[in-house]
Amino acid sequence: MKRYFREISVTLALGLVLLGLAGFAPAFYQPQPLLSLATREAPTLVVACGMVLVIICRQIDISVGSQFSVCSVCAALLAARGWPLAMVVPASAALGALLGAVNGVLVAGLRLPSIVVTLATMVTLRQGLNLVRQGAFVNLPDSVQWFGLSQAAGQWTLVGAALALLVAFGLAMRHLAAGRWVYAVGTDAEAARLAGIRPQLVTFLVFVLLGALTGLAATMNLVQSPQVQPMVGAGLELKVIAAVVVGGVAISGGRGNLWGAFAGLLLLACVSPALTHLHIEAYWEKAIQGAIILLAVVADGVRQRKQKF
Amino acid sequence: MAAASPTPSPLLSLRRAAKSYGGVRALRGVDFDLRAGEVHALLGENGAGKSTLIKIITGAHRPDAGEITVAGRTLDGLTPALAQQLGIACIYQSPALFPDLTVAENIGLRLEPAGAMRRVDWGARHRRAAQLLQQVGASIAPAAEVRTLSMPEQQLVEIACAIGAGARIVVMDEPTASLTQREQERLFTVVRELRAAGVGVIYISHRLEEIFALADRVTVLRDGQSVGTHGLNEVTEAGLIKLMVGREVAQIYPPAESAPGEPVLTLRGVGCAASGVHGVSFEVRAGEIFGVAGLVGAGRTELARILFGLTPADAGEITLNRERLAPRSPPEAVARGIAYVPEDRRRHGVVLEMPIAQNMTMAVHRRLFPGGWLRGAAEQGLARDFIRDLAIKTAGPDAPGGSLSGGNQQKVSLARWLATQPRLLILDEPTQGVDVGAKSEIHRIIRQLAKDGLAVIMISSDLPEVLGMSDRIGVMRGGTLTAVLPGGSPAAAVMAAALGQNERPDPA
Amino acid sequence: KLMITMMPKAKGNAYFITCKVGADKAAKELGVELLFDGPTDSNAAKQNEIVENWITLGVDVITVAAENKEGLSTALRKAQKQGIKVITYDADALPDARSFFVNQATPQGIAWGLLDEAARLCGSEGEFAIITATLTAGNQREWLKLIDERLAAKYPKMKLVAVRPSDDLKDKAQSEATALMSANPNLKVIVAICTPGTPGAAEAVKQAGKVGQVKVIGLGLPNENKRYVHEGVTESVMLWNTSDLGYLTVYAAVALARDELKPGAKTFQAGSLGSFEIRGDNILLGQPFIFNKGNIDQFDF
Amino acid sequence: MNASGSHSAGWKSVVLRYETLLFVVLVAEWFFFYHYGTTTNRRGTVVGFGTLDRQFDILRHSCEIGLLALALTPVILTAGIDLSVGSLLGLCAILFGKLWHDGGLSIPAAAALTLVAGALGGGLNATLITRLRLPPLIVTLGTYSLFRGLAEAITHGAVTYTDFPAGFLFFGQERWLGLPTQAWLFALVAAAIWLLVHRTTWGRAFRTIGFSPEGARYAGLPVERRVAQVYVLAGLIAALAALIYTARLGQAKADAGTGYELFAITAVVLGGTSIFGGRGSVTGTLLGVAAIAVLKNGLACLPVVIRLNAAEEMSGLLTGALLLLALTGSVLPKLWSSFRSRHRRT
Ligand SMILES: Nc1ncnc2c1ncn2[C@@H]1O[C@H](COP(=O)(O)OP(=O)(O)OP(=O)(O)O)[C@@H](O)[C@H]1O
Ligand SMILES: Nc1ncnc2c1ncn2[C@@H]1O[C@H](COP(=O)(O)OP(=O)(O)OP(=O)(O)O)[C@@H](O)[C@H]1O
Ligand SMILES: [Mg+2]
Ligand SMILES: [Mg+2]
Repeated sequence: MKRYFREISVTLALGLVLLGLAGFAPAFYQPQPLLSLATREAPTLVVACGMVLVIICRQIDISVGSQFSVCSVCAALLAARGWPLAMVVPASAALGALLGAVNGVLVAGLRLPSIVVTLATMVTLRQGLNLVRQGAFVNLPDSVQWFGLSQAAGQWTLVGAALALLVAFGLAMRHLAAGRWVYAVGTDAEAARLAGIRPQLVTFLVFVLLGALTGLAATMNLVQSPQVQPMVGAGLELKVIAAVVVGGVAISGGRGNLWGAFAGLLLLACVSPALTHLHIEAYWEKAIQGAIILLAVVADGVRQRKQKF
Repeated sequence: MAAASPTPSPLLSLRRAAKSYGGVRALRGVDFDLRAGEVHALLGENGAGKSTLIKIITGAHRPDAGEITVAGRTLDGLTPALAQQLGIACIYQSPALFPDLTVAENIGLRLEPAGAMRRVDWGARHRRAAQLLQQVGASIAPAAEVRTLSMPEQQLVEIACAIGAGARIVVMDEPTASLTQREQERLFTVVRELRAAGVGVIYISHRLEEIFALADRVTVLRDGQSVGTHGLNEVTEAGLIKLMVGREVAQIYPPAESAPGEPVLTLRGVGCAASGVHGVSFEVRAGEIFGVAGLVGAGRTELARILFGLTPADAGEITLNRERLAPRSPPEAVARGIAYVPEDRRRHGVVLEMPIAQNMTMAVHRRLFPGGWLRGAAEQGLARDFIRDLAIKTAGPDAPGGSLSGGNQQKVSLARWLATQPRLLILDEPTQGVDVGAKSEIHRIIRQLAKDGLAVIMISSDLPEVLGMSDRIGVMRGGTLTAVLPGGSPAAAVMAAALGQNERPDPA
Repeated sequence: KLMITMMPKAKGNAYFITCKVGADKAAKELGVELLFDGPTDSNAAKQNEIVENWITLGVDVITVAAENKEGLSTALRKAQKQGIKVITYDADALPDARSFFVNQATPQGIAWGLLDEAARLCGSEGEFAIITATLTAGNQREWLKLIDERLAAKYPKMKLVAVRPSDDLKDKAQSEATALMSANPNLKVIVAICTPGTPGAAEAVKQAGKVGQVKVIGLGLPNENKRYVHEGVTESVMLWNTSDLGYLTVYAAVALARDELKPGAKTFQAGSLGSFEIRGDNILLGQPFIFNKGNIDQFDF
Repeated sequence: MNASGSHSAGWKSVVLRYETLLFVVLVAEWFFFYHYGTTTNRRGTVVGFGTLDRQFDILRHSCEIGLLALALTPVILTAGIDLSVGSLLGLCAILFGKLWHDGGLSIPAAAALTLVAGALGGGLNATLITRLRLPPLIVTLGTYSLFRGLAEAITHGAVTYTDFPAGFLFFGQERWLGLPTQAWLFALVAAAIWLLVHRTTWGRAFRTIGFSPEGARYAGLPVERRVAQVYVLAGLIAALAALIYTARLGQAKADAGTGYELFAITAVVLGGTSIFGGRGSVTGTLLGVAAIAVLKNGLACLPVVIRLNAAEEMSGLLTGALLLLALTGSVLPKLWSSFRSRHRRT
């Protein structure tokens, strides 16, 4: 119980917000808009799954936004050339994995600090994309929309896929040896090495996995609209990291889980629609989001302080 | 070289092993072998290369030269994983555990097979952990997070891992350094059981009496070279010491000389709810060494942390030189003339990345650098003086603290606090992991300080040390001071107080 | 060879990319060199730096779409001091910081045009909402102000329920529109006053299954909106011919550099586009154009 | 050069070498752009990188990011990070504009209050980090949103404060004793930070905390106070940067300084300061700022790049690449020696 304090408190906070909305803005609960909201957040959730792994492994990746953009544009170009989606999706995931592998090699292979490495790749990828594409949009063929399914089916597919990934990763992190290795490496890489785990390999693989998930998420976003803007992933990294951290994944590695991150993501995702529903002016949004992040960590800090001394 | 047991081929042998760290030649061609069913002690001064040798055996470090043969197989690239497969288990000087994970998981990660896509059986993990912990006699919950355990408890977890691994070679690097008598006895039982089962045990310790009680053979290292392997029945304590340090060292405690003066520190009913300390009352006089004995977890370190302002007291009254003292932070305590040499020197005692000189001046910034401006010459001078006075083995004042061996790090930590010219010196396990030569050196220094009028509190789990050095002995149990005995009290009396009046020391 | 520069508010914006098409055409006809550079996101500080770059480079004319009236004016004045001619287009700077402003449409024309169209769609009563680019963008604020004034004066039964920013991102516009619809079930019209906002809002309406119930209008490029206009999600989009805007701007710039265009002139000849009216120091492109189901397929930009 | 800043003879020479290397790169970069980026325009005037005006512009443009990089150097030395400096710059610019324009205060009074506000903003970070022992990355991620959000909330995102008096704009747009005015302020702050980090016990404490916060606590150093001071200082400098920014652009708007924190961190790390704390120097940071500024402005002067309309993208790309190169370069010797030792054995 004590161990999962943070996950529980975030879930409670989420519950409170949802309850408040039920009281003051019951219109929030309409199936179709909620499904739309879920669909919009599904790609973010997929990226968050990968980010949880990376942060538990005591690393961070701030280049996911740029990776997302690069994958989106490349996947869109392929789709525009007439590639079937069945090939575009794996191609995008593979490209993402490749970009993740670059980070992985630099972080795990050369033992460079991940925050700086991914800062560098973030800038490099983003500017490289701008240089090559000069900000041009890509128009997508009709067949790409919703995987060529009907809209409702497409939305359910996306939300279902994201949730399935969440559950799969959540279970794997708890019940697969590989998942526990990520925790072990994040807690103490040297101890992991002495226990026969290969920390560098694990670190490399979590970056690759995050990249692949980002590539996948890019296609999940792609099918939602007839056009792709190259700035599509801008700011995604902060959104995902904030959600993961609010959900109780410790930035110092080794602690936290996917369920908390999920709750954190839902909490932050609710802010913007909640403001609209409560008729609060838009210019408060950033301040409120910042306050939520701070409140979440402050609550944790106060509790730990009390507990320790 | 009489063989203690007639086994022909060794379990493990090492030929001409060499290893350098940058410029430091830690090992220069050591031969070593271990037979099945023996306890082979490894002995040597601080920095002689013992830890390095075992890091090679466990695959944690690759040797620069030489070869390792395990069970007749010559190994080229030994890795921790391979070593584990070959049945080599190790209990490091500082436990290599995962602090954020539970005890059960720590044990599981070490013992379970390698497959990455294997399903984790949590129930089996917990059952196994509970059983192994029971085997080493530790009362630790398998579901507890390791970060909440004390250092010796963590060591017991390590031992449980080694036993669970069914290792044929078990390496123990100073396992008793922070254990008290009772745990030590339990550990010995475990080691003897291992030996009886045909396991080869490599045992490193600075406590000679342990080695004589436990080991079959001993290899002595000096300056990275082996100076001989002997059966324990062929050597005497004095002979071993001479082998180690290359000279004679008297292992007697320097006598108390001066009569204690005015009370310097007085505690009345001091407690701190958060750290579980309560109702501690005693006083320490100028020129007196006040020893604090007790079992692991008795609260001695917690008491020191209260006095140093790390966990401020919330009950009782402390006076220092007749003035009220209530330090809320270490800087306050330092300003009042309190010095604390902590027990965990790698984490707290020295900053490993910083030069020795900077480590030594860390607590005297105000005095040494008036106005906050650094003065390189003053710093270097101070460092050189201490390196000379405490005979610290190092390349120079600019060498990083991490390049020193454990014992020398301890001396740097001591130097830092001596530089503050404190009124009250608190030593927590001052000679833990320190070789005999350096140990008697440190004892001499402590005694000299007391003679100069300093009040000293010396916390130690080394019973002979407490008995030999202290003018008075405080015994702690369950977070409070249960008895204050005169110096030179019999060991049995101290143990009785530490265990509680009704209990008798467990003979096992 | 004359060196003319053109700075968009944001380089990747489709609106400005179309502008560049016209500008390139004009530059080729006139035999001048055209540099087209700007920030990748709307950012006054970066615009400043680029202008300073151009000053030291010694270009002949600088044309800019100012992200913000005041932010760029100091740098532009500096350029003028060094003998570089300055023209603004799309979004003006302070009058003393440039010679002419190529005005694509008066703010009034845009704001009132959109509001009147919205009023027509909802029968002059009921709720509507606005999606803007960013809260800080200068021209957007101006339009909003004009909309507010006319709303109070002319359409008392219409209610503006919310103004939400889209950060010039289509995805964000879509999220905002989704939330707007569920928060305001009686919403009748969404007006997007930035080009990414219109397709974003249309997509949201389509996904929410409220086609016909909620109407979308706004500024937008024909190509981005064709699909929605045909599906009946978007009623109409309003825009001037952006390609012509670029073309006209370059023609004016060259004329200014060659001393063919002087303050006080009443008309201006721009190559194949013919004659334009000059009102004060504003060169007027003409009235905004409304694209709807009937005519949208005739345009390709 | 910085005897007290380095840790051992060997280590000192490494820093020296890295900084020297960076300096050489900087000089080479400068001459490259001087050669290829200076041209004569149609009117016969020399234009481009080689002009004095251009050099002054480089100085002018790098002052704000340079100040933030200076502010971040002590922070990163303590193994902390401050993502909120860019947002705080924006908030301070808005506060300054509001105090002066709406509050009717004189420019000096408004500026003084803005500095106080900056220190308070830093103080919020400091309180959360030291009192509650929260990781700086997260705290400042929160205040990154919060400060920017407050700036937007105060102005409703819309108000832009302008028409500042010439006497104030002097600090951002004019020259004093031959150099851009703000360059003098920058030099002053740089000198102060250099002394603080390399010549005082404060700087020593920052490093100690960076290497081992627990070790520093047990050594009796006032860890909390020092860490708090570092963040307050960062807030103060961010406020100063806000004033200079406002004076340079002549306007205060809620989006001021967006993304500056990343440039500043890049400069600090490029300058050889370890993100893990303890190691680094102010000289390195200054060189890092200069290397990025010269690269950015130099590229904007290269005819080839100008014709590609890609100065912005190219400079971003090359900065990222340079950072990766510097990072990789710093570990190559270690990799090489471990590679060699592996091969010697077999
Ligand atoms: N990581 C390292 N880097 C540099 N030098 C090292 C390192 N580890 C050990 N050394 C040096 O190698 C030598 C041998 O050290 P080792 O730790 O093996 O000694 P030890 O016999 O275990 O001493 P102690 O009894 O104090 O633990 C010492 O001089 C030490 O300073
Ligand atoms: N927050 C806390 N609440 C309750 N008890 C605590 C807390 N922190 C530590 N303790 C307990 O206080 C006891 C004292 O631990 P301490 O480390 O001071 O013992 P010690 O006598 O110094 O032993 P040694 O130094 O040999 O490890 C331990 O049993 C520990 O578990
Ligand atoms: Mg050792
Ligand atoms: Mg203790």
